[in-house]
Amino acid sequence: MSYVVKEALAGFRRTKGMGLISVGTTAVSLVVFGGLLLILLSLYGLIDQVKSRVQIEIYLSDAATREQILELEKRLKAMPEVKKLLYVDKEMAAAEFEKTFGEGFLDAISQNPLPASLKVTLTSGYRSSEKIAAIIKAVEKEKAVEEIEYGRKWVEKLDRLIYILSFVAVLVTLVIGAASVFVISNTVNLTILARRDSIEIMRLVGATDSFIRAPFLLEGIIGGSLGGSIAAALLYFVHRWLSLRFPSLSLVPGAELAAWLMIPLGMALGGLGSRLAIRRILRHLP
Amino acid sequence: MSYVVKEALAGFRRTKGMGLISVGTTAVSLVVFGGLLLILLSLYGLIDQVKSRVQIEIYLSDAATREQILELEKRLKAMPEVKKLLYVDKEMAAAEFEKTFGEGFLDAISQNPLPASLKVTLTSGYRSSEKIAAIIKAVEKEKAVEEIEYGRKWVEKLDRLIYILSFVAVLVTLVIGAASVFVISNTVNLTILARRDSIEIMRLVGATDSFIRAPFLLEGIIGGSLGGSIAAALLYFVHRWLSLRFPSLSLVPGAELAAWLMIPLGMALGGLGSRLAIRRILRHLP
Amino acid sequence: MIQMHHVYKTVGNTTVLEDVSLQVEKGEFVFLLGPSGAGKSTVLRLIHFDERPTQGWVRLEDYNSSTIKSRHIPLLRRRVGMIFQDFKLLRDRNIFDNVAFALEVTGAKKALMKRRVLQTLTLVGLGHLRNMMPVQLSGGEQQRVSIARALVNQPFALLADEPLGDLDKEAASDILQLLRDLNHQGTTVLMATHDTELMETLPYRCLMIEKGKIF
Amino acid sequence: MIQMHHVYKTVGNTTVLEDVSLQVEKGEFVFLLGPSGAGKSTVLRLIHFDERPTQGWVRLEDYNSSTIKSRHIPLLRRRVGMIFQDFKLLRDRNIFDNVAFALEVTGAKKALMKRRVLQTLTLVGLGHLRNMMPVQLSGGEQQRVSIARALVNQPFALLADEPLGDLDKEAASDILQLLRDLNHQGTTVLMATHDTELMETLPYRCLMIEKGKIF
Ligand SMILES: Nc1ncnc2c1ncn2[C@@H]1O[C@H](COP(=O)(O)OP(=O)(O)OP(=O)(O)O)[C@@H](O)[C@H]1O
Ligand SMILES: Nc1ncnc2c1ncn2[C@@H]1O[C@H](COP(=O)(O)OP(=O)(O)OP(=O)(O)O)[C@@H](O)[C@H]1O
Ligand SMILES: [Mg+2]
Ligand SMILES: [Mg+2]
Repeated sequence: MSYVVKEALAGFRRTKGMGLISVGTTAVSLVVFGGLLLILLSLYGLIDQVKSRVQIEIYLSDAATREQILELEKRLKAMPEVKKLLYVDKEMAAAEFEKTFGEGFLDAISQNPLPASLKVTLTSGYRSSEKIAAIIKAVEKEKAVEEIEYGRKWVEKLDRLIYILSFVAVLVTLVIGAASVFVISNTVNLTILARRDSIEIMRLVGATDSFIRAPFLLEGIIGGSLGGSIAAALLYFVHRWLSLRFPSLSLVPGAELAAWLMIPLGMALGGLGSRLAIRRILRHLP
Repeated sequence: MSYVVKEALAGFRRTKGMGLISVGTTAVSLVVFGGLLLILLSLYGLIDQVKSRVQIEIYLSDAATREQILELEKRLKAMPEVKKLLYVDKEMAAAEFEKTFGEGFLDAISQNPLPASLKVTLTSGYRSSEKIAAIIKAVEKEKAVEEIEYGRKWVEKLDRLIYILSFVAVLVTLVIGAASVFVISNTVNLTILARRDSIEIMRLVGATDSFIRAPFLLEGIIGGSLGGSIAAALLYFVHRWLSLRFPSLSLVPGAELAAWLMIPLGMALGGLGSRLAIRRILRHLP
Repeated sequence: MIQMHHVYKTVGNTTVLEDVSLQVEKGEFVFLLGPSGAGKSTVLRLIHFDERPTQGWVRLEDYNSSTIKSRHIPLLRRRVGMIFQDFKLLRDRNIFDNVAFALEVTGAKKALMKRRVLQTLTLVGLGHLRNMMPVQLSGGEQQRVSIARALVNQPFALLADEPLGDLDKEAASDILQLLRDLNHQGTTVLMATHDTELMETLPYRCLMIEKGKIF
Repeated sequence: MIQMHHVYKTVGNTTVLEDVSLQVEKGEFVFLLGPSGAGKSTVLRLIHFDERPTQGWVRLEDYNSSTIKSRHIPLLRRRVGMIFQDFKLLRDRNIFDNVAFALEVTGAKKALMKRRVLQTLTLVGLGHLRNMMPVQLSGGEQQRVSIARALVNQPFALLADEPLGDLDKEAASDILQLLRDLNHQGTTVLMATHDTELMETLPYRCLMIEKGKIF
């Protein structure tokens, strides 16, 4: 075992800079991949924040009784989709109207034409137009309900945007993820290929495949976790600095923790890359 | 010369797969970088489209004469910032109000309280909040003007978003660009390092540095342009397919042409990477 | 016991060995003689299982080329020392580590390993160069490192491919004496060489090979 | 004309050469004799400008180690053939291309190049192996490729480092005859070897080197 560790560490020294290149490439690839992940997380945070403003307004019939309204409120509150419920009576509606359109408007009319309403704020995760439609369907037949309104077009547009963004995000994540795996494993591959002669000689002197493989594997894992650590530290601190500089970006609390994912990722990629590279070489030896 | 070409092509065969790895890495890096460029272009297109809906509404005083209004229109039309001007008279305003708030509202009032207005659509490129402020300043003293409204908060928010996006875009472009350069030049470096022995022998047999360098340089350029071409083709067709699938993404006409930039880029990076790598090796030989 | 049974070896269109049969008994010292390009190295590589015969089979103790499993080859190589014509030193580690590697693969204890490596290096006259890298050594010194690595395991058989080629007269006779001593202690030695004088002065059996055929 | 003037060569703490002075006249054939590790290869490498002396200077025709510019070294090497002890073949190209490379660097015409390479390969007895890769050749064959490459340029001086080490008697005497013929035609030859017998049978001057000192 001590042999494996000794050899793995010596590997970095022996390849003169190749180990450094490998670590650097891993770090750079993971910075790109991890940075993308963080940007995507922020993007989702942004969308979620925008969506939290989605409200359903249920206008109540003037003829609705107090019991009917209470019954409606009870039903709504029982739904998991409903986060908050605000009752706006006729007077408050009039006051709001006047605030928007200037005073004197309603004075000219004998009777307040504005209905009372229930403003429903939705739980995050239930803000798609389908969920909204479901809620509406559930309550629209209630006696108390006169009319239901929500920014239908707006919500649908947002839904579509999220759909496109998700699609692009998945695509980009896949592409960048694949690119990182490709680049890291190739670099590791090249550094091991450069030692093909040594591997061949080891075999000729009686080393088993697993004996040859072990130090390379450990070297790959060490190099990968080193690269991953550099990437993680960089991402963490850049993210922190950016969130301080642009508070509007730090929408997902703890998003920067995702940065630390790069360490096990680098480790896995370094180890796996080494494993594949060494296996390919060993398979082609006599 | 024919020697250089022959050697450069033989290089790919001799390194058994290393050339392929190099081309692959170049292609992958440039797909990531080029893909990012295209996404950024689309994003700007999206923002521009959203901003095109920015309007200034100039409410006209009920006391304004026809001449004053025409004068105001003339002044506005003379401004380069103004793209379109729409006159909404009191009746149209009332009709619009009724469409939004239901009929019967205004019937109750003896006199139409809604003012006539001019809706100003802005030329693209003049949609920042400063430009809008300038326009407002220029006309707010006009007799005909009662009040001017625009989505101040909204436009400012959009401005801020664009600022952040530009910052992130420049940052990401720099990071990914640097990463691509790093990864490509390192891979080229590794494939050339693997032939260090050959280079040393060439020197010992009387080859000048430039004689040794030429085929490697050409090999790097060929490999780079091959990788660049793969990246360009991939980006071009994926972009085309995406624009057909999601028409809302194809906002900047001809954006896909940026894909072809990857070919000279790959060429330059491959050549430069080779040059640096070979120079480093030659410098360390006796 | 080493045995080759009607072995043919062809690579592409070239016939390297043609119907080679030979047998070396346990404890024997045998010369494999032949001009350049005769096929001596190929014979040794076949016995070391670095290559497999195209036809026929090779046997080394209980290991037979037609039945051996890949994972048993390392075990075989640990018990047979091979002195390579081109030395095959690991150039990324020093002389000590090069020789130690042959013991390391067997899982030897560290203390034992150190003692045995130094002992063997001294035996071939290179004790003072143990911390050098292979590129820093002269041709003859590299050859002796390769010899030391082959011996350090105390193999039951020794395959020596031109082991004295880069050595001066004196060093060569020292190494030859070393191999003869080992042979006296029971090690089988098969030594490929083109030095016909050597065989004339020594009382050992001689296998002649030319153009891939044994005479 | 080859000259070394009070040359010292130290690497790290090791003194490889100590106050070595020697002179080889134009058209001479000189043996450089010494045991393994004496410093023969180092002397040849210094004359080939592969290394620079720590003290003193080396002169080869008009090229002096203390004044030469780096960019003139390739020109020098094209006019001096070196047969390396470890062959130094380009293993990523075949035998023909290996030998041709020494002509290619001089910008020779393709037709001339082809003729001369085949001629030289035939001279060393390897014409039939021209399309092989170096790894496919036996030790002696590789050595002869290295010899062919050194000769193909028609150099005015030949530095031969143990050029007969991997060759059988017959091939060795053929190559030696070849070198003597070239010497008769005016080529200066400096040949490092540990084969003391060779020098005894030939009427050439002999430089003895041991432990880095000339005697
Ligand atoms: N892989 C191969 N492909 C083609 N030819 C080969 C291969 N291996 C060996 N040969 C040929 O087989 C012949 C015998 O090679 P071998 O190395 O066994 O000779 P040798 O007797 O050891 O010669 P030397 O004394 O020069 O080392 C040579 O002519 C060589 O070119
Ligand atoms: N770069 C170096 N660093 C340390 N020691 C060196 C270096 N180069 C040569 N030596 C030492 O100098 C001595 C002479 O080496 P050289 O290769 O010149 O010997 P040689 O006469 O050619 O021997 P051989 O006949 O074995 O080839 C050797 O002991 C070698 O270890
Ligand atoms: Mg041989
Ligand atoms: Mg030497």
